[in-house]
Amino acid sequence: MEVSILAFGIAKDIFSGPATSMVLSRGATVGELKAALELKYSRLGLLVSYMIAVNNEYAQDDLVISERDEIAIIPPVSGG
Amino acid sequence: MEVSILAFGIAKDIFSGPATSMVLSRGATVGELKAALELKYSRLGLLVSYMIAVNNEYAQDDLVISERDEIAIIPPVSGG
Amino acid sequence: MVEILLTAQPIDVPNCINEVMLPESGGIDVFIGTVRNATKGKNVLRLEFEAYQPMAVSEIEKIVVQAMAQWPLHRVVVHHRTGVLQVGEVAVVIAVSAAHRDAAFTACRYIIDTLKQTVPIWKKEVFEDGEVWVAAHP
Amino acid sequence: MVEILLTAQPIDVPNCINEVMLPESGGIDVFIGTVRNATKGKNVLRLEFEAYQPMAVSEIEKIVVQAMAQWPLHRVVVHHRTGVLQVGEVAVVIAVSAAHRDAAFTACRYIIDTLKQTVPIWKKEVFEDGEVWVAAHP
Repeated sequence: MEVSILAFGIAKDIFSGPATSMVLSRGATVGELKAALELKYSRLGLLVSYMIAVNNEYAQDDLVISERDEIAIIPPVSGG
Repeated sequence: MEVSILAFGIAKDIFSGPATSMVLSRGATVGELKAALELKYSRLGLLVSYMIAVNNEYAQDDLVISERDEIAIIPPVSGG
Repeated sequence: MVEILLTAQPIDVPNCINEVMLPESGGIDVFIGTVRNATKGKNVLRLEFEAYQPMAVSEIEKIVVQAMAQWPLHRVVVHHRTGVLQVGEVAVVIAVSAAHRDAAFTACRYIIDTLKQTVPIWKKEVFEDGEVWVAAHP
Repeated sequence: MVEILLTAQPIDVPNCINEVMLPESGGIDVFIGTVRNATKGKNVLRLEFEAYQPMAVSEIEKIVVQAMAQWPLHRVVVHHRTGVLQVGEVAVVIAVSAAHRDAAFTACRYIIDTLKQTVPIWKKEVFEDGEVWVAAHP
């Protein structure tokens, strides 16, 4: 399956755009998505940390992703 | 010597006015003033506490009073 | 750097805030004390504040000086009303600016807490069936 | 009771304060975060805030709900800017009212502290010689 990942902040620079797409095996987890992203975008590993949000909620690594999910990469936040 | 004592808040009710005057021996202290006031105005003893200010500063009991001092009775404050 | 005002006129809250906002300030904390419509379940009709003016200003100054010695503050504004206040009116505003929020929050809290303990200002609560000087009796 | 706004327009601070002032509120605490003119000694020309809008609003809602569960609050207003901000502009306002000041202070501090940790909003600082996404790198 192909999933689209929204990017914000420094992740937009890393992806060279406001979103990227990844091909994952059906039933892939957030942890597997992160591993795939880090393989494709080595600069992700230079961040202090980052999270994945699925349908506007922070997601744990074991969450299973579906094609219909809204997925976003959340680099360290700095609002306020 | 005769000293005038400014009153605020509930002390105005106790003195029935914005000030009272007391005759004290020369060299009297704040502690002696308080004792004399409490003798004259027994309702003072019903307050949670009160302080004496001399020339706009809180005064300790051993401070010696002079006739030229601005003296005030400070019942429990409740600003803010 | 510091502005202290005891006033019988309504307090201008936006003006107090503008006074403390500097280009180098990143964090501003503002405390606003207003006249509540009830105390311990009894309806309050209005409040009356009386101040020993020169001493009240000098005691507020002391508190602000102590706060500025303890925390890296930029500006401090303290405005306190006197006279008769209706429910909802602003009785006190304390605005504090600093480079970072921690100093602003901590100092603002210190100033209002200490003001309530040491500054010679008295509040009379007027109820439907009487009035009372707050804090006077046990 | 709760108003949360992410906006590209300037924040109206007096309006935020008016929203939380109720007749039963005695204590109001307001935090205002503004754009500082310097970070670690370097001049800041301007800031840019980017938000993941729906998630940012929902994360702020969670924080406010947690605060209202912990402290007896009356009203909470959180307004946060997005887009390009000049030095001195207001980036965030958090206004909290309660019957007594302790709840207002504590909850206001909790909300800004938690917002800075969990809400998906990102700040880019623009200097004379470059720009940087804050907090991204060690």
